[in-house]
Amino acid sequence: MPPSPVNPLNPPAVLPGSASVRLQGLSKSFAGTIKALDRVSLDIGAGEFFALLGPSGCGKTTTLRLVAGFETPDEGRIVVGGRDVTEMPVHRRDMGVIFQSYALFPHRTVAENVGFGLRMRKIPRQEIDRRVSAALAQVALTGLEGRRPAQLSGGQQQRVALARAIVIEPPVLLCDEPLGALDRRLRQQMQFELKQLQKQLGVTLLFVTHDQEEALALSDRIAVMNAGRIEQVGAPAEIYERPRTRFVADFVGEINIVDGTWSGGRLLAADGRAMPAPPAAGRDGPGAIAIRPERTMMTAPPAGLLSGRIVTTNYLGGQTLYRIAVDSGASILVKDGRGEGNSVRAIGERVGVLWRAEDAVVLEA
Amino acid sequence: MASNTAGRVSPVSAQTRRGRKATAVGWLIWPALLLFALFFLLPLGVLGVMAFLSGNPVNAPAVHFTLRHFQRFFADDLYPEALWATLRIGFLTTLAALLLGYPLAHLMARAHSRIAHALLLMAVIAPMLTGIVVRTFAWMTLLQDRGVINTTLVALGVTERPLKLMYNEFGTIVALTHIYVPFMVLTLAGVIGRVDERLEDAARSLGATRWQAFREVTLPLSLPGILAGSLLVFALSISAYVTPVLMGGTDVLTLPMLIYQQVSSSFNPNFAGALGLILLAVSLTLVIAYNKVLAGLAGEEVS
Amino acid sequence: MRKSQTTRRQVLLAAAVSGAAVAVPAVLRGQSSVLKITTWGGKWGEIMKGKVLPAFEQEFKCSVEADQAFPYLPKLQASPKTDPLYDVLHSNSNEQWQAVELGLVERKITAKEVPNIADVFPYAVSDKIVGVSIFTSAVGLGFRTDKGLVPPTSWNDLAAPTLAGQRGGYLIPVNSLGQAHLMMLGRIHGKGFEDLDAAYKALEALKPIKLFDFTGQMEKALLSAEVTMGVLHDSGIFRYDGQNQPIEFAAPKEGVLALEQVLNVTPGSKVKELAFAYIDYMLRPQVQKELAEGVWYSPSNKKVRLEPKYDGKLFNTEAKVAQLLQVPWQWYNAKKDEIDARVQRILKG
Amino acid sequence: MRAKVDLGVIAYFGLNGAIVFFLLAPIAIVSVFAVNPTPYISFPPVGFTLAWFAKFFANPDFINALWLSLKVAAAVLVLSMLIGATAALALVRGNLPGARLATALFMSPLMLPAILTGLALFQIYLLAGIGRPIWGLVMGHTVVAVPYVIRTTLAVLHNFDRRLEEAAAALGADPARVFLEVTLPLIRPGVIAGGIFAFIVSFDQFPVSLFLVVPKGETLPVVLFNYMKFDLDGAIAAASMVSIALALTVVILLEWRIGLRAYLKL
Repeated sequence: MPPSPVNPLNPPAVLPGSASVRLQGLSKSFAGTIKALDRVSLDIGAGEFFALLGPSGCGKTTTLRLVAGFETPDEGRIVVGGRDVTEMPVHRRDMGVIFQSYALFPHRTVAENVGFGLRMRKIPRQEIDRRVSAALAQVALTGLEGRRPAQLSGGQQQRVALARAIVIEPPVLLCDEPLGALDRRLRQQMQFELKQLQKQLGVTLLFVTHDQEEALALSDRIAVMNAGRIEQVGAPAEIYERPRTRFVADFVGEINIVDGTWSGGRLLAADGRAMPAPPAAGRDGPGAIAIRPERTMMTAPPAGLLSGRIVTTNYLGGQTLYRIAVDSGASILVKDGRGEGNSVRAIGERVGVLWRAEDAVVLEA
Repeated sequence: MASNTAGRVSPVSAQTRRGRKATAVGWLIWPALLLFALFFLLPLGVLGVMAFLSGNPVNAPAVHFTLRHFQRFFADDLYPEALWATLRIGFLTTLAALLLGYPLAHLMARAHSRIAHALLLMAVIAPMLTGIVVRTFAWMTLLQDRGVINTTLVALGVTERPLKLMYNEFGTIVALTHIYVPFMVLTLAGVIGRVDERLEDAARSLGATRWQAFREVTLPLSLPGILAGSLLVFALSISAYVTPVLMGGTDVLTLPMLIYQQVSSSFNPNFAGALGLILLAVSLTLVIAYNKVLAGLAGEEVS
Repeated sequence: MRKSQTTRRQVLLAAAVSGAAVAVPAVLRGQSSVLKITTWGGKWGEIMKGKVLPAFEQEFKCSVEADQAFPYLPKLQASPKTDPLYDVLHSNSNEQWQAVELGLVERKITAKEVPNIADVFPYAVSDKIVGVSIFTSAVGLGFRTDKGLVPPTSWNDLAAPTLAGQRGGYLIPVNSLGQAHLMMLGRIHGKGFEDLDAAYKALEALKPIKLFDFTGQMEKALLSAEVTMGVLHDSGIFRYDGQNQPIEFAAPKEGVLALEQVLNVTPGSKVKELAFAYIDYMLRPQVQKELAEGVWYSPSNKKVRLEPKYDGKLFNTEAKVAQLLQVPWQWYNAKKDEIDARVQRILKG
Repeated sequence: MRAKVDLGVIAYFGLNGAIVFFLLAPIAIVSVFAVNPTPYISFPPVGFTLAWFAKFFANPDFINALWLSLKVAAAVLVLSMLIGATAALALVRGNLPGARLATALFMSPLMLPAILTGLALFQIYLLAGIGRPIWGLVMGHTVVAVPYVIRTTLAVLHNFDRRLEEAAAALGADPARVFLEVTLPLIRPGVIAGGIFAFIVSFDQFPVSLFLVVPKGETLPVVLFNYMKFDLDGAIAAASMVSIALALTVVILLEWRIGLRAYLKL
């Protein structure tokens, strides 16, 4: 990428470098046995904030490393901004990468770390100084130019890593759990800053995380991965509200899953009673629906569809999360108290549980 | 997962390690291989050939193949006993160097002041610079019958006759230990320095005494250093010549001493070569076995 | 950043400098003929390098390459006979015998090649000797005069029980004084130099004994009173003449052993003429006197006239040299392996 | 502020003090020997003299040998750092079949009595007809010095965070730049530490040199050893003190410029 005279503080509406990322049928095995990635395809739009979400070992980091060029796929292509980069060596890909542990060069100062990529691009010394100062100002680290990474706090290191990645004005920014090491407060602040910076720069951002809250809060779209495959791709609300598979439902947020048998478009529980669910014509055999705790309601015992005893209560501030052991032996979560002012129920109290059919999501078998 | 942030060894290296396909970096092995082929394996080969010949083919015309040097080794108890003494002295020296070297390495690794560290470093390195021969003489000065220690003890009336501090295995091991402790310390300090101090704090917070915390946390984590350091000291002490010959008196006879005698005054490089090969084979076997056992204990691969 | 560049430059500079240093000496080889010899260090080496060798180089228009780093014979042994590492080997008698047996040096040198041989005492070219002995010392007993010892008169005095742990000897496998002393024990306690059983028994009786691998160390051990009596050659005591050291040399009544300094030529030498000329030069009375008075060695040339101080002590008359005992090295060397093993077993434990 | 005496701490520092004493006592003895007028080891000292130092510096054999030793050790330092560091890199990064075997091979010169290494090299040089060039001596030293560099570099490489290299590559550094800008500076403390070992091993090398030195081209330990056979006097101790001072200067310079601490604390 040729050096562009863009001032990161005042970016134009559309950055010339912002690029789409297309993954086509990527597969990767290590040592011939473990299939880390199994025919993964994704389309990430230019300027999109995209999260790869999944548990450890699901292949999300491998995907990121393939895009960055640290690994070569066994099969499939990687196209960035319309150019096939599958065979391109790392150092020519122009990707900004932020590592989980930041990977700051311990033997270099903050300024040297940030200026490293510019130096590799043979940019004149003065230009480097100017852009490094600008980038450090952008991440609020002005004044720390001469420090070594070991002399910085975790949050500061994170910002240096960020500045180092964006100063080269990459079309795509890759982040591997960049906020994983920070404490909760700092993390929320950095989430906010990262999101703001991404919008400001208009850069395409591919983001790996195992933290579903973080993914939901930041991303334009999320791909949930499991065992080397993509389970579902969608906007955060879609992923949360309409999980397609049991895995996605389970992984993203707290949810109640009710197993049963489909029969004539209705889901029948073990005792034969029909559970409230959207009509699912054409389904037969074992199946399941999922209902978010905040979509369930408590009633007096006989009125509910299921009944049981409250086992634990978690006061969340404004809301209370109840765990109810229902008589069939399962347990169900109910989030209650949306501004209705009813007092917190006591442990041991018998209650009934209800939900509306349209709030239940039918899971794929 | 979130706790993995300080991970120093990237998962990548672990993965690529398994696939046995040499990378471009592998070519960098060649300078070393060339050096060792020409200046170690070739000479070793010469020794190997000599060990099976009746004389030096360079100037003795009628040399022939023979096993007599090896037969000679086993025919007289003196030689196996010398081998055993060599290994015993090597083992005791290693043990002593470890016992003395560990505390010092620990102090060095944990010293926060730059000055203290530099001073300790100098104290450790200075003995290595004295020169092996002069250092051994210094020990003779200390330990001999009319040496510093015995003169002082006799003058103080602690003992009437000088203690037998040298001309035996004890004196040999003391002097060898002194010579090789620095190697142990410098190897260990690097490893101990890399053990996170907070781990000991964690152990102490769980009710461990300072000593227990050390024993349960730092000691096991520094096992790779102990392994590396003791291998180094063992290797060096079993091939030592000057110190045993000067300190050991009539009591000590080691293989390197015999080898030196064979070369320099019996003019039998063939038998010397055989003795060298036997020593190398035995020590390599021991070292590999030790490596396996301790690597198993440490639960990791140590090279 | 800047710092790392500087150090890299320094490393490269160091590499260049050391590379140049490595290359230089090989270039500076002279054109004239080179005589390669071995010689002793210490005071002897000082006189050799300071006076004797420069004069020789000047007179014979050559350069002398003198190796002072032990051990000589193994080095000679490793070099091809047709292109030996040395032209003249200087060593003690036992090594010369080994060298002859290995075919590394000539058996005999005569007055035909080295005219000055006509003037040497018979012992210097006797059949106990190969090559020619240019000097000898007498091996006897050195002792301290300040420890209330009765001056020893016999080799047996070394075995006195009061000397336990304070007597000194040599590492027999590596030191020819030790070897000669062992043979002496056989002669005193048994049928002769070759009576090993008697020698072993007598050696056993000397335990505990402190052993050294070189005479220099025995001298220092005597000086520091680490030993109070030990086997030593006379020059090892005499060289401290005038320094007021409480040490003395005793020639035992059974006889003193000859410690010959032997010169010999290698058969493959390319400059044999020069090699013989060097030996002849070393036998010249002036050279002999210079070295004899420098290190208290007894010259083998009968014509040497020493200062009175040396005259009284060194073995430089027919009558005196008659007392020197020469041991059968050829016989000893044949049995060396067996003796070494046995001796080491006796002294150990 | 509690004035409680911690016995453990006292024992810890006491023990370490004793160990340092053990390490330094012989050096103290050597320094006493170097200024004690008696021409042999004696205790207690009877006076003070600088005559032995004068004797050392007045003797061209000593001075030449000292220079030669320094030059050889410097060459060995550079060579063994180059060869050792590349070998260690190849062993860890090269994915070589038989890397373990090679590692064992690279350690074995330490286990063979060095006099045999010297003798065999001497034999080969003579057979090859190259005589005893000074580079032959340097190579002989290098073979016994390289194991130290390999060992210390391996230790650093095993703890190396490879993401640093990936980060550099992602920032546009080609493999050569990655090596020069990141890998090399980060393994440098290990290489330097090994280099210091190599320097010392060469500077103090006796048995390998024994056969490889030539007349008028002898290294200091060989000269001292042969000197000692005839004159075991204070000049030996003076030589030793001078070498300590010189070598310690080298070590301190390296520590100051590069920081051995970095290796030990890595």
